[in-house]
Amino acid sequence: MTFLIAQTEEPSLWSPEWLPLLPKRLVENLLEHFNAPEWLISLGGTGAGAATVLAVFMTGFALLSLIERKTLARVQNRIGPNRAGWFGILQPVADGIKMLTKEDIVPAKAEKLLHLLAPILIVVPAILALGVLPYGKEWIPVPMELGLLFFFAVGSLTELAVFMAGWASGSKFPMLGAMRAISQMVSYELPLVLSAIAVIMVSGTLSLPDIVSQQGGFHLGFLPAWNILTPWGLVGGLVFFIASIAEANRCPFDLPEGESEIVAGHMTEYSGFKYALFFMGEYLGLFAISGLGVTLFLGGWQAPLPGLDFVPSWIWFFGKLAVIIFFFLWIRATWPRLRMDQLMRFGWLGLIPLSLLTIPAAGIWSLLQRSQHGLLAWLVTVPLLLVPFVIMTVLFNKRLARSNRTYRFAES
Amino acid sequence: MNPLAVLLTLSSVLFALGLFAVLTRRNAILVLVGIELMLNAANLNFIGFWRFGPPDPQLTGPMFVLFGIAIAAAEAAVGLAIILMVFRHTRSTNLNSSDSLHG
Amino acid sequence: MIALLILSPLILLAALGAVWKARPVHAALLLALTLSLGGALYIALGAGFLGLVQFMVYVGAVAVLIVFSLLITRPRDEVEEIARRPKSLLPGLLCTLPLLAVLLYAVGRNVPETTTEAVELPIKRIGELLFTTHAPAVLAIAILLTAVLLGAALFAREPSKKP
Amino acid sequence: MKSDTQSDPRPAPAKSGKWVLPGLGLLQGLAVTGRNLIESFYKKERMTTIQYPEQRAPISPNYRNIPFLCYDDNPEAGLRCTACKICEKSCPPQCIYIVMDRDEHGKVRNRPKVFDIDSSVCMGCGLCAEVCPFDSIYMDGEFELATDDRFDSLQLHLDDLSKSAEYHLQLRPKQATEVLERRKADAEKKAAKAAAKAKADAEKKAKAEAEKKAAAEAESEPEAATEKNENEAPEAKKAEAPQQELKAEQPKEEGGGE
Repeated sequence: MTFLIAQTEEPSLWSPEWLPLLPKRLVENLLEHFNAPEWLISLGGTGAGAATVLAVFMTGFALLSLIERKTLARVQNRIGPNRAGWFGILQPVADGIKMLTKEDIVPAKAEKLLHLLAPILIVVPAILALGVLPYGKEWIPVPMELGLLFFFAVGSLTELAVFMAGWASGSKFPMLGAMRAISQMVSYELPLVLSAIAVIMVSGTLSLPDIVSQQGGFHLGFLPAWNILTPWGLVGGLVFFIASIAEANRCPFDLPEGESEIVAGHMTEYSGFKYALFFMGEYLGLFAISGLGVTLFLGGWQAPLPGLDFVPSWIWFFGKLAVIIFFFLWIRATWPRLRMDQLMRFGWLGLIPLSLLTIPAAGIWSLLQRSQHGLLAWLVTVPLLLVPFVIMTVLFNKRLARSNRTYRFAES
Repeated sequence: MNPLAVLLTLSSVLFALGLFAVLTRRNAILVLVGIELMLNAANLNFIGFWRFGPPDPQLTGPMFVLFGIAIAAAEAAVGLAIILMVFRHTRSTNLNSSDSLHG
Repeated sequence: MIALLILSPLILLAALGAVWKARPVHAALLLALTLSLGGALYIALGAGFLGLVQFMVYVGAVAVLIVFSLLITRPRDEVEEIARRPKSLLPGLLCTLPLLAVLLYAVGRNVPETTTEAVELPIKRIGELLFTTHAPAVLAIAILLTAVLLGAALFAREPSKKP
Repeated sequence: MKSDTQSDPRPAPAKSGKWVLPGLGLLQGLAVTGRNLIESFYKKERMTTIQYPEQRAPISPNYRNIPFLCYDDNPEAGLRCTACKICEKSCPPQCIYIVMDRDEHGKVRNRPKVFDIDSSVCMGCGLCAEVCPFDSIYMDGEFELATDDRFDSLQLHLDDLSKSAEYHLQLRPKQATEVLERRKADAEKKAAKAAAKAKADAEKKAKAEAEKKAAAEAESEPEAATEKNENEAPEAKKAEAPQQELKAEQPKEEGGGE
């Protein structure tokens, strides 16, 4: 039983900061206890680490599906699911069982293999991306030097998976949904990557833990040094946040599976567990992309105020994650869906110029900051970002608001 | 088994397959698939020589692969745009059908 | 070394499928598989950065682009593709086999002895190289890519219906 | 097809020169839903959902679904329905089936022996309630009519249909009170009429006996005897009259009751 007793030199096994790593260290101690070979210990350790991340985000997925329905309900002044279990807490379990017991129909004209492969290929990248994010000072499941590049490389796999889902189902609606989804995801990946490039340029590294550690420290005593609190960071953060809504196919941009238009988009021909996989993929993708947003712009596990070191760092990460996901839900409860052309125009003419703008602004900002001209940095970057924004919105307003719609009335 | 030899045979077979695709495929887009295969085989060679060759501070191999990937992407984009225009004109991507210079 | 031995047959199989498969969309997807396995091979060979870039650029963008254009031009070509392939088999083989023979002979004859210790691609070094020695090349690539972006958009645009 | 593309008939949007921050409308929308979200936690009047099986919303008085038969005091005797079959004839989908009740030797007893309504056919139009002359059939407010089989339990029989007048009063207070008052008024009028009729019979009978007596006196019977039985006779007659009346009614009731 020695492996249960905390060793002296390492931090205690049960200290809150190291809590999420508990299963990993327990397994490693256990294997050491039975003096297993070195590679087996490391394998067991990473396995347990991966298991904790998966467990955390699976429960997160179940909870989020319930919380989403409850918040949407509360916004419409109704109560939301409260029948299954105490205050509806067993609703995800009920949904899970329903999804598992539903019959799994594969259409006759479908390509069997691709039809099965598509949902798997949607969930796998989301889970891979979750492994790279730094959740706490010590809790980094896979500390990679190329974390951010890995995130985007894996993230771009979902487009192919969506295509496979749409094309393999054989019928027209999924095909239309898939084409819409791909064109939306491709055109919104650009602002996503560009605003991330601004962060990379300022922090100089691709590895996410270093980006977060560079956002430590406090200006003027109470202002945390997060990227969102710099002018380019604010614009980049907003662009990143909007683009991540589009990447996750969430509400204002949920054209691909717009229920009212094309039944369920690329997910129409799926039922039973494969349909649940799609949802799991969507929610895990939501966790991953907002986790990345928190890491890049909201200072990952950095505490917001100076005196809060006793609080374990991963609580800050999940707190910020909860705030961002609440915004996702809030926006879903309020804003109507965009038309395809509005979506494209907003993406290409709105977000991409803005994110292109943040890169020079970030460059100038970091140069001036490094040469200790803090004030000058603010004076230069703010107008550099604001003036084009104003020009663009005035131009937009003039062209968009004024255009009268022409109606063609049916022959009487 | 010398790893570099394995790698080089792999890339040359890949290159041959790419060439075969370019020559036998009728659909213009699948000819592009063959071209991508050939480019990928070339990149593989560069990486192989950088990895198993003498250490090179100038990293010429990886540099070339980086530029190669960018060029391949640009080429694929322009190629597909042209194919789409030809398709809109002759209503089919069959290469044989677009053999006349006029019209 | 083991990774190389595992991955290369897979890559060959996927490439063969991409070349030989009758249905165009299957061929395109198998191309995506070949490219992603190629990316995995790069990572196995130590060039992690290039593997991920290849994965992102090829599988994320180029394969989707090819598949997309296949969708747009799909309706009549699917059947024709299967019908007309055997006729053009012989000339194709006639051209590629001698090339393959020459390449394999060259590879077989004199492969320099190789260093076997693991080499890791230093990313900071790539950054420096890109913007010092290769700066003009990077600018050229930038201009080229913007030109391609505009050109492709212009080409693919529906010709506006002139009154 | 000449498509006459008229321009938008509605007035063109006002040319507001003022520069408006593009995202302002979106933020106002968020503010509204945010307020809803927060207030729904502490403002009671916002949360109007009723947890159905536990709490039940009161149904409106003129909601109608499947008819029911009203009885006054006990389901057997007090059933108001006299099996006159007017509702059966007037029912548009013909979903009412009535069999008149006959006692052992075939005499009609105006009570229904069988009164079936096919609840799957009944469309709840309320015509039967309108045409019923005996205030017996009214529209019920019962809506939980789900059954586990498709045929038998959808046929509602006499005992399923008959419900007490109090239920009717509780279901539709206004209509029920009117009906009860009207019935009470009819009952009194009938009773008064019956009483008057009875009195008239009594007088007629008294007159007849008086003439008989007069004839008897004419045949010299002793005065005293006749006077005595005369004042007995009136009481007896009076006593007899109500009994006769009762007897007269009973047969009628027994006739109806069996």
